[in-house]
Amino acid sequence: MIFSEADTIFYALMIPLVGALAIALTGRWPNVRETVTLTTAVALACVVWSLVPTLQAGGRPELHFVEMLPGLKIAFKVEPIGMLFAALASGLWIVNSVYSIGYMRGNNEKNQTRFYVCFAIALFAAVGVAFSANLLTLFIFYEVLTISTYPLVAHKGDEATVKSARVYMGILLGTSIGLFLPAMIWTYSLAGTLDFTPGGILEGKIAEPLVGVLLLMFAFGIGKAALMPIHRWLPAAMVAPTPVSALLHAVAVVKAGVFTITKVFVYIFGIDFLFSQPSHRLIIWIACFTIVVSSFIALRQTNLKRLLAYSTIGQLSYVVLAAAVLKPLSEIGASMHMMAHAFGKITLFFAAGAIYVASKKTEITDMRGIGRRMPWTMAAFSIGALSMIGVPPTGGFISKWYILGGAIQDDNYLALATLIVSTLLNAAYFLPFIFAAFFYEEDVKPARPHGEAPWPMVAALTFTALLTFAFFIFHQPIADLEAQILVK
Amino acid sequence: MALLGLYNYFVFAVLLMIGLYCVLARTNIVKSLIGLSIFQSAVFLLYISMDKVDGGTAPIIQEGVENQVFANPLPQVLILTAIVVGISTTALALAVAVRIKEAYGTIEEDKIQEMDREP
Amino acid sequence: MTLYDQLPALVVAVLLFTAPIAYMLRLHGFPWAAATAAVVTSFAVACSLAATVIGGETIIYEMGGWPAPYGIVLHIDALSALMAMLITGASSAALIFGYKSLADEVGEETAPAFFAAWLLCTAGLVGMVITGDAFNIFVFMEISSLSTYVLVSAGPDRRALISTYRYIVMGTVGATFYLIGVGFLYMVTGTLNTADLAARVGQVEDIRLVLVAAGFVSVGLAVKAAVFPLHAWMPNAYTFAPNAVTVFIAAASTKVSLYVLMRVDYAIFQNSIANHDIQLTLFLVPLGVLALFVGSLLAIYERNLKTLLAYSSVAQIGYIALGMAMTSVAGLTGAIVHMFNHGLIKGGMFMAVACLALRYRTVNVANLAGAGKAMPWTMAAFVIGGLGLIGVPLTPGFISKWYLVLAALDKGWLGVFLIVVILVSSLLAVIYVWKVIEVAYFREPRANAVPVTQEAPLAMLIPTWIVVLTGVWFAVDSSVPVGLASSAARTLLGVAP
Amino acid sequence: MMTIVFSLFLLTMLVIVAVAILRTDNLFTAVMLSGIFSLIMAANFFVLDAADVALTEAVIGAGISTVLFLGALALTAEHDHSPPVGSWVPLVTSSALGGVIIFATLQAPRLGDPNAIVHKHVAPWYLENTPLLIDVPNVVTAVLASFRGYDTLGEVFVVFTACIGVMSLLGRVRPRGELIEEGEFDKRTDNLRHHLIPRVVGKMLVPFIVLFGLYVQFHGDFGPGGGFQAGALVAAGIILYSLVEGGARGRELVPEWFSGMLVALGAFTYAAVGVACMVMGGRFLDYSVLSHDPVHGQHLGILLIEAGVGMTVAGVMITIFHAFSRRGIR
Repeated sequence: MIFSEADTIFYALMIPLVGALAIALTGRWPNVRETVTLTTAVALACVVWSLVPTLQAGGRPELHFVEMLPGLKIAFKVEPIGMLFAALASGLWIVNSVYSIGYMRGNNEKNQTRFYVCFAIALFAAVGVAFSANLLTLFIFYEVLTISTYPLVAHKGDEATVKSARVYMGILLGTSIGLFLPAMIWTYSLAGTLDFTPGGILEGKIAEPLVGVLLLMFAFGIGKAALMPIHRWLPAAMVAPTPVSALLHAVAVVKAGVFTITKVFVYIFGIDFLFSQPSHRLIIWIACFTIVVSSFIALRQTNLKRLLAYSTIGQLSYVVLAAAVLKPLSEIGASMHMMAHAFGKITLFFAAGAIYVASKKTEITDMRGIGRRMPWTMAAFSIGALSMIGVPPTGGFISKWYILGGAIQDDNYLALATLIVSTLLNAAYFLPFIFAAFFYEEDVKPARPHGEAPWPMVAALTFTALLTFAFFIFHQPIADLEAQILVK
Repeated sequence: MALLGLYNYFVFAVLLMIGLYCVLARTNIVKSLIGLSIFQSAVFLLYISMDKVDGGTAPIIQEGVENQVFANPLPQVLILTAIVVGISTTALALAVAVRIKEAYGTIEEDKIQEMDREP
Repeated sequence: MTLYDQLPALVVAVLLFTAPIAYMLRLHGFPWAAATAAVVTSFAVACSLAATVIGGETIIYEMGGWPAPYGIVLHIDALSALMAMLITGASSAALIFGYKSLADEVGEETAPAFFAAWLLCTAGLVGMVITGDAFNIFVFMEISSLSTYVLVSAGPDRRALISTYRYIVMGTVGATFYLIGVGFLYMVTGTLNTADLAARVGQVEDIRLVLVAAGFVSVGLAVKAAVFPLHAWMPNAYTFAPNAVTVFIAAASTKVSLYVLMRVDYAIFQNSIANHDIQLTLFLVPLGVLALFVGSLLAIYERNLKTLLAYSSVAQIGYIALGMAMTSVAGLTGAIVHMFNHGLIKGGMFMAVACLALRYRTVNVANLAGAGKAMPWTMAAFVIGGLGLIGVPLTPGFISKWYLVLAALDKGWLGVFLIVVILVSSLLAVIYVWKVIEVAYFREPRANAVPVTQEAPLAMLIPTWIVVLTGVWFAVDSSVPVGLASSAARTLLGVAP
Repeated sequence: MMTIVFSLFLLTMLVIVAVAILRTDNLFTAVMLSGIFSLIMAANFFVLDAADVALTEAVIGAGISTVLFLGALALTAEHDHSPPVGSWVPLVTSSALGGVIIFATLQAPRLGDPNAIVHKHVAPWYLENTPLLIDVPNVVTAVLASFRGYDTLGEVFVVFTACIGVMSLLGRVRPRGELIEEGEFDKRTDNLRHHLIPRVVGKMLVPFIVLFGLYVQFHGDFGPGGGFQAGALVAAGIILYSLVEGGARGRELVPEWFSGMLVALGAFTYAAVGVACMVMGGRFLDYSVLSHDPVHGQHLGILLIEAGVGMTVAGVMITIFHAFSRRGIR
């Protein structure tokens, strides 16, 4: 290796920060700024991906930073789920940068420099969340992620966006300080440490009724996982420009929430300890409830981005459900679904953005026959939709397969029923739209006759569509990597 | 007879009540300041009534005079300081009162409140 | 007697020595220079004192060479060293920062008097913090209060006068209450030295006098510390004082009275009155909770930015009161650390407000629209301060919230209630901080507003950012404030360090 | 026994005067009554064997404070127009306060009870050690200047702050409207120029008052007196002269800048003595290092700081009086 693992983590964190600074400085020359963004994205991806071989070999690189509170350090330790999340986020950032250059130029949005700077800081926070070794470091980067995405959500700056950005900020900050912080401090006072240790740190330190309370505080405290009552911020965040929705609200921000929940279940509570506690069923009920209700709401949505938002809420709860089933297969399924959903949902959002840039249409009802005008975009959209439903050739099938396996291992009939019902509902709200787009006449004339969206956007969305297929074919090495979390 | 010995403290309490009432009830600034000075001088009475010893005199040690009982010097020192603190605060407050009269044209607090509320 | 042993006296002597000089020599710009030099030297001395006592020992310095109960003794332990550092640090930062904004607000004519008063205010506060004699605390409290009245009355607006008058009346009543309390304590124990008082109060048999003395001292100090119901004087005093003065008094002055309340309650009364901690909890918890909610709500509906921050200070003092009410080592540590952190956060925020006031000539939130673009650096400092109030990690507020919640956890149901209160009030803080951020960043400046295109002068921006970055530094590596605070908490509660 | 009767009478008089102050609407009478209040308080202190405090209260409470209030009254209003029926809140709070104190002091030691704790702990040490350590007859001055010298240092700086405050508030420049010229103000206030008797008697008295002030200054170690009382007496003399001869002549006698410098110099001397002790190897304000023999050092130290205190207090009172009297209104 050129430099030791600890340095890699340090560079992985420094690159986005230095990139953000460079972007801020080169604000006045758009072309230079764009190249800086791309180079940062590529550099980050290379550094992060270079860690994968050491992970597969079972290594756990560590980096210890300053001691913030007595006994609590800001420290980083890469483990399989973190590796997956970081690789996902950094990889897709490249694609997203290409896409957003096209989108921003196509829409000639104002103050783009602030957009790219906040994007880079958001990625810095996402990598920080992925690599954190204890709950305190994770909480710090979790908050940095919330605050750095606020300017992105409130990008347009008009009254409506500011109001929904206020909802976004209020819920996320409120739940994290209101529930996540006390839960973390309570865990610290119980366990004396907050480090992520395989097998959990709360073994035998907390009695039954309180386990449920702590579990719920974590589940609803981590607002980014968008479990049902705490989900309103996601549709509100749709006022943001599409690249933001695509990467952040499909990949980085929401995955950080679900990733944290998985880590809390696996490394704080510990799989066996939590499984022995009856109150973990609460989480399963909440997840199932969220999946079903969000799919119903998605059925009624006419705005394309809001439909995708509610579908994301449902898919996130898949991961939570998988994590909550606490069986080896479902744990792997949780990580796999994170990846599958990322590829699928980013394609869908890219397509929605392309349609908006090309035809300025946002409502599904007036998108009949758009397939003829934009074949590439709609093809990618259909592949993404199929991945959401879980049809074999796409990655979605693999992750649902693992989650179903886990559910059967635990013979948890509620989980099984929910998976089946929601697959049907997914099909119900995606397929009619795709069918109408390809086979119906165009009844609503677009603002001006248009073909495909600008080429960088089309290139990005076809690439991600291919990724869903690639995931279907090469899912085995990822599954083995994730299996490491099960061995004690 | 016993209660007579505590008469000083009762007067101290009454003076405090009068002083505080004058500060709180009266809206005229100068009147409140007079009340404030009464409030402060009541405390002097509390300290000095502590230093009296039966048959004692002022704590000045003359030669030749043997086994003379003296009053306790410590409260007197404290009250010397407190008196000068009292006069300093009153002087500063009066200077502020004069400036308020020039700025607002009145030294009645309620009128000043109304003048401030308009803009 | 090497210079090193003289340090405790030097920290006050330097300030008192320079005050008359600053008043006498009326050359242009000399008063400010003399004041800054004196305050910075005093800050250096305070830091070296903190270095010696961080381990937990205490320095006893006999004034005039007379032994403890008979002469006056300076008693410096971890808590007083931390407070001395905060006071002198805030004062030097505010002075260095305030050169331009004070030149703008305080004319050349009254400059010598103003800066002499500034020196005396710092000397008074530091004197209160390091002395070990109850009456001496009163004398230095009077010095600091009188000079604060002078500093506040120097404000350009005529309402500064009426708020100074109310501040004088409430301040004097508070100080006299404290004096009555000390009088009763003296009547019952015969001594004025705090350590001696602590030893002798336990053997007093007529307990009534001691209870009433504790009551008077606590109420008197609560008035000076602007604890909730007695805080009426504070918002106007902060709003209409000159901006640099607000920076200093917001960061330091109310905390000193809380320090004295803490030292009196824990050092003297804790082991002498029977169930003193229950009484303390009953006295402080309701006040703290009310301070948190009323302070935050008033801040939300406030239009003037400085009054908004003043009400937020009332709320933050509620946190400190809650910390003190928990009478446990973790609770006290949280309270002391929050005293230090709040000084840093509020100091930085008021500096940012002073920069805004210098350019916009007003601090009304409505016409600060578009400040985010016009003055990016100032607004960034303000936002970091705001996040500190909320308690977001990487800001000092997070560390104090961490300790307060940790302390509340082992207080059973009262603890759960306190946790809920602490966290709900941080959410209220989110609202009033975001109100300002939205106006500054997402609203276009009004047509008739004076167009501001220029950032604040560098001489003001650098100190602001130094204070903000020290805050972030102490948030990341909190070993110094937390070390001092926990060893202070242990000495106060008599637990072995 | 006699002290109890005297103090009973004086204390009741005190309460009656306080109630009278509270009830009167005319501010002028209120100020005069507060002067009488201080005088009775001084007499009370004298009955309670506190000679030094009686002298200070008489000079500062009755003398200076009344003059300041009158000066302020001349610049503000004559009458108190506060509404007669105030809300019940002040009544309740003050009676609650009074009740708490009476409840507490029922257990307090009786007046003059020799075995009260106050006379047992710290006080006897002062009475025994002053002849040995400082060898000054007046124990109060010894404690004030040396044992608790740090308190008195703080005290001098409180007075210094008051002077700074008044100067910064009522400084030379009046923001709105110019100062009416000296002569015109004096003519209008008709400064007793035509009242021959008070002018002649007043001018005769002034030198003796100032002389008595200086006597009190230097006699402070041996009998009741000291820096505070002396400074106030000298200031009272100068103020009497200004009242009799008119503000302009008073300012010629003791010009503004001189009294300002006096204040700063006095405070500076006190602090300088403290620092000198440190330089000469002792603790801050430890006078015994000032000369070869500790007792002489104490004498020298006390003399110096009493001079400093005297200068400051005199300077402050004169400056504040001039600040008020010079601030003529149209």
